[in-house]
Amino acid sequence: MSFPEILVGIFEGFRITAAVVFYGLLFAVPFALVFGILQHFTRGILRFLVTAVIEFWRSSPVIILLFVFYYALPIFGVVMSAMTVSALVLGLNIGGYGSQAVRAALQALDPGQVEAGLALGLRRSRILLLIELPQAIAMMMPTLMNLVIQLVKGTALVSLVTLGDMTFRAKEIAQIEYNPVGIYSGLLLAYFIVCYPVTVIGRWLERRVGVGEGQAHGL
Amino acid sequence: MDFNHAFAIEIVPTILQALHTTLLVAVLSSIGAAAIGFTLEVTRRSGRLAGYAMRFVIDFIRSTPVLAQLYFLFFVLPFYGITLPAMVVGVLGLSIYYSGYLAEVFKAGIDAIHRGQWDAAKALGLSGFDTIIFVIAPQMLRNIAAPMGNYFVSVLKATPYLAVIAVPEMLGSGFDIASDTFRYAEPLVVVGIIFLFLAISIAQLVRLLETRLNAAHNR
Amino acid sequence: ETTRERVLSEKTIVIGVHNKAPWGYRDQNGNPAGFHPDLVRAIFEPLGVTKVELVIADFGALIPGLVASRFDAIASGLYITPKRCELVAFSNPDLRLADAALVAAGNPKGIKSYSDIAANEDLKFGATRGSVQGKNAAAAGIPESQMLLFQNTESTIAALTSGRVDAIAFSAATASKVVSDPNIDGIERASPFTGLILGNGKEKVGHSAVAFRQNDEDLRDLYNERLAELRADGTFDLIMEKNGFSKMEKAPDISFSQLCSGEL
Amino acid sequence: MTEGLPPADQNLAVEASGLCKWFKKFQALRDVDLQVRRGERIVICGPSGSGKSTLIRCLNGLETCQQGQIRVNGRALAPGKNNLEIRRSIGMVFQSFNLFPHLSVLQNCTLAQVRAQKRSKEEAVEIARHYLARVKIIDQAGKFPSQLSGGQQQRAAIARALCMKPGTMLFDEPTSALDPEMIKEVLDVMVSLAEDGMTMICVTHEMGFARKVADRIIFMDEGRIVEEAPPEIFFSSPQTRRAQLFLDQILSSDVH
Amino acid sequence: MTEGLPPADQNLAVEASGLCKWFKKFQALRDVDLQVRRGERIVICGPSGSGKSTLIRCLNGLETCQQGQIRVNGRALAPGKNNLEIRRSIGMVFQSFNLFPHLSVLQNCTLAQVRAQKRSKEEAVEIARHYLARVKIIDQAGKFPSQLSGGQQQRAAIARALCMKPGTMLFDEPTSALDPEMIKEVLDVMVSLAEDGMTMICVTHEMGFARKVADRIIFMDEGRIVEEAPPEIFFSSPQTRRAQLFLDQILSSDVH
Ligand SMILES: Nc1ncnc2c1ncn2[C@@H]1O[C@H](COP(=O)(O)OP(=O)(O)OP(=O)(O)O)[C@@H](O)[C@H]1O
Ligand SMILES: Nc1ncnc2c1ncn2[C@@H]1O[C@H](COP(=O)(O)OP(=O)(O)OP(=O)(O)O)[C@@H](O)[C@H]1O
Ligand SMILES: [Mg+2]
Ligand SMILES: [Mg+2]
Repeated sequence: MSFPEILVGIFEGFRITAAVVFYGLLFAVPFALVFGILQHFTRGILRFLVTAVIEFWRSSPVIILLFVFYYALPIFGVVMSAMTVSALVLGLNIGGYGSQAVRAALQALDPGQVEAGLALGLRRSRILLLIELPQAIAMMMPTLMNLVIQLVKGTALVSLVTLGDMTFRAKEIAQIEYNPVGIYSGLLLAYFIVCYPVTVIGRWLERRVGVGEGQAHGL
Repeated sequence: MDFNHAFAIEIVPTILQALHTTLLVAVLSSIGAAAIGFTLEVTRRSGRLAGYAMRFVIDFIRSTPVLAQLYFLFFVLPFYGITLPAMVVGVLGLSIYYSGYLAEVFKAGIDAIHRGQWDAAKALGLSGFDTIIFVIAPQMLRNIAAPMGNYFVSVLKATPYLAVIAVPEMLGSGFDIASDTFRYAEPLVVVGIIFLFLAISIAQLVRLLETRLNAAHNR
Repeated sequence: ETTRERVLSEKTIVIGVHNKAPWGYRDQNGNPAGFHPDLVRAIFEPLGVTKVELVIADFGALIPGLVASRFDAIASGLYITPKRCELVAFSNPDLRLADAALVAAGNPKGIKSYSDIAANEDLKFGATRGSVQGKNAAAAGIPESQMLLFQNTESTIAALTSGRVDAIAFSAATASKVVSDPNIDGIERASPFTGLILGNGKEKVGHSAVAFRQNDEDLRDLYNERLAELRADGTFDLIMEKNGFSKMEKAPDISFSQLCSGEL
Repeated sequence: MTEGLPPADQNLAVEASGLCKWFKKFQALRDVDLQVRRGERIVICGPSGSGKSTLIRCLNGLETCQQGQIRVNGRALAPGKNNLEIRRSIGMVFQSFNLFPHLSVLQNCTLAQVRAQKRSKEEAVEIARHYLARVKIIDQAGKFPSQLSGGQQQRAAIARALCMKPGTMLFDEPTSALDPEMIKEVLDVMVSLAEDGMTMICVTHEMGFARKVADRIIFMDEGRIVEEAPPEIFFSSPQTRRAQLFLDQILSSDVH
Repeated sequence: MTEGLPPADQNLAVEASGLCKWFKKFQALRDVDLQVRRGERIVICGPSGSGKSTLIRCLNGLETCQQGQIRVNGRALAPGKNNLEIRRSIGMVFQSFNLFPHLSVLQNCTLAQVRAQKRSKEEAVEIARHYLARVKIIDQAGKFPSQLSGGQQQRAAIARALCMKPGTMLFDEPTSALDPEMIKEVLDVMVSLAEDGMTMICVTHEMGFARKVADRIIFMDEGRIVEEAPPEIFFSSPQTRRAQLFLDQILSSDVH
């Protein structure tokens, strides 16, 4: 197999990679928003619980979670498909990171914004929805792009739970073709091709956020 | 194949034997990543051409999975005559991978420093090197303690990947037990809990450091 | 409904493989291939089970995957060992294989046994994590400092071709398949090669079999009945031949229980 | 919650009595009493940290006092609650403008009208345009805050507050973040509001403005109201030594 | 690189000729000429955006001009280079102080002495203590900038610049970020520096200060030097309409 053939072969796994990313985002985005906001607003024991959930998903190695969810949970009667397990574990892991971006963005907002809203007689929930979130989301878009890339790269682990993603394809080709130079270079290139555009978009957003705010906010 | 608590406790000492490798790799890689990342970012700022080149290097590193990078370093480089021991490849691989992220963290940290600090240093006749070492870096450290700590946790969590290049770290020793005894749930859960414990300890340390830094120079 | 009833009524059996020729893998057209998948097909087809589905997992994930009901049987060259017997229900053995070592072409380090490697601390040895060869090598005295364990067969081979290790060990079947692969240059089978010598002075050999879940013994018994028929009518020999095994490697007619108890 | 206050007086816009406020252990307000008649214009001044901002932030409930009562248009402020009604009847202009950066100037002015006062979109736009014209930045209505100069931003913030048609306006050093030339733009708008009879409570060090429009000047120090007098008297013969010192310092740096 | 400039004159501290400076397409300086004698005290004023900061930042090379030459103490400034020597001979004080927040006041004053001028640690500390005493904050030497008031911070920044023993001091609106009460502290220090005969170029709107110490007032508008006169003449009879207008606005907001 020539190098381009290897690359095409690896890209046969793209559909699975893309599906895991897509379903993963369905878990990640709501989790990040809900838990980021909860962590920002709660105090005391409630905040501790919220933080514990976030830390669990953020701090456990994904590779172990995948294994446990796929191979160990069925013993306790919880059976999920490989795709569900992958999307859930990768999605919530990234969502855990995302929640921190949401919280940081909310905290970084000038408190004067909330005060101005209060002084205008807006309800707290309205202020969150109309004033804080729009600004926070604009501010954290670059971070979110990074998380999307993390998610794409995280899918390299799903071959562990039998899904035929790009890394899996690379291993499969390695099975037919003992050509480590071609295959591992191809693997590197394949992910670069998928992720680099997202990186570029992220950079662009970063610059735009910087300009729109008149100054750079360090998250 | 129920979860056997007695067995889980019995294997803890064996797994802890691999702890020192895991910690050694994590610490060395964190230091390496910070050093390479800082160099990348400072070089990026040093000129227009260097800027574009470093930007691309950083984006390339960030756009490919750590697994693919490790495979590449471990299996491909020897074909070009570079055969490094597994442990060195592991530390180098994680250092390079996370340097791409830390470079971004340093960028944000440096950008957040008021432009006047550069001006003041220049106006006092400090050289570029002195400015970075004595004026910018110490302030940057304070800005980035939190995100940098998060990446150190990530480095720790990434050490299980080194199993693929035969570094005897904790997850690998967990799998060894699993393949000896054919009990998977216990070693993986034990390894997972140790990781969770380590990750949370590091996060807590970082938080402590952060509050100390903030208390020292509260503006 | 037991697994046996389900397999027969749905006419489908799901097998787990670790994607390794000649044991169990997916061929270039995406169909199940390899010695054990062929055997499973030959055994179940006359019973009306027309469909053999493949799930590919890492070797180390095969047993957990079976226990977690991710598939109905492991058909991927698993050896019968007493410890594994505690977790899964093996069929009667089908093949009997010794360990084989692969080395760089010309065997520059002159490796002829596990003990040769153990005796020279400059030599590095590689095996697949969880494989019997890795354990045999350790039992034969190769210390941890000389042993590298890799995630899968390809990595292990890549470690040899890239010069990271001086020798690797597989079952004889895998080794001959690897050596005959036109894509791999520069390595050869160390010959002769002595594996782990047991207390009784004999070389340790492995017996491969198909594995079922422990409470699926009815399915296993059905399989064993059919296996005996195939051994008798010559179909078994054809499947061996098709997958590149020699007659020497046919297991003697013994029962799984003898191997599980460690008698042999 | 209204013990300490006399019965509600229709002529009073804002009443405060016995306000005490602590931040942790630090006491920022000490027993402050204040009565502001409808249409009255009050200027509050005093050294940095004397509690001026804290006082006016308490008046519309942005800070809660641990002791004392506040009544706005006869309604008592409930501590810790979301006093929406009262907040809507008091406009506030901040030192740092606090415009919403993701909304255009017009949207800044209509947001609370539509979402808090349930006006129709059309009505809100009409009112917003009216007040933007009033502060002379109607031509900037479509721009985003970041595209405006400081003076224009502050005028937009004033228009935004006016759109709620508040009975009373609070200003917290509205010109101190501005360049010298822009200060005048904003002061002009404030003078014209004062001339229209708006109730105003204004923290400022612009003594020219104070002299021109204030009915009463309140001088604070260390959380207390130390002196309270009409401007003629305050500037010419401050009663306390602290106010005297303050005036000396604030006026000495400029020479005319 | 010195075409356009007359031969070096030992009596001139700073000479600039034909300076033009663009930010992208926007021209911030238009053909600016300036000669400052040793010991002369210059005040630069003018409306916001007129290029005052840009001009003085050019003088010590913080900005590079696309056209024109600058000579400091007879040495030409090389554009784009790190003119360390020249920078060390000019002290600069910024509007926002720009003290290094992670260093104590004393460390702020010694860092550049040790690293840039290679003085010994002991000598640097001695010099630093001398100048800190000079600006009357020797008792704050061990504190961090965040623990000081604005006026103290600015005085520390002045001491830091003085420690380099510069021939010339540049000030960019040194008091405009300060509270009214603190302005005086800083102006007092500057007046005493002026009395000692230090060459000073100062952007400021403190007209009292200008009147008191300036030998010459330079009025800028739209990147040009529009008017240049001794203070008596500038304040009583500005020659251009633009300067007249500016003076009106800047003086009208305060009343005495
Ligand atoms: N959120 C807070 N937490 C702790 N202390 C506070 C807080 N807000 C204000 N203070 C303290 O309360 C005191 C009064 O503050 P306030 O802002 O009311 O002063 P001010 O008169 O407005 O001063 P300035 O002229 O500087 O604005 C100050 O000493 C200040 O440090
Ligand atoms: N780094 C920059 N990039 C683009 N434009 C700039 C930059 N610095 C200054 N300018 C522009 O150059 C012009 C002159 O700026 P400068 O800061 O010199 O004005 P100034 O007279 O000091 O005003 P102020 O009184 O507000 O400080 C302004 O229009 C400003 O917008
Ligand atoms: Mg205030
Ligand atoms: Mg300026």
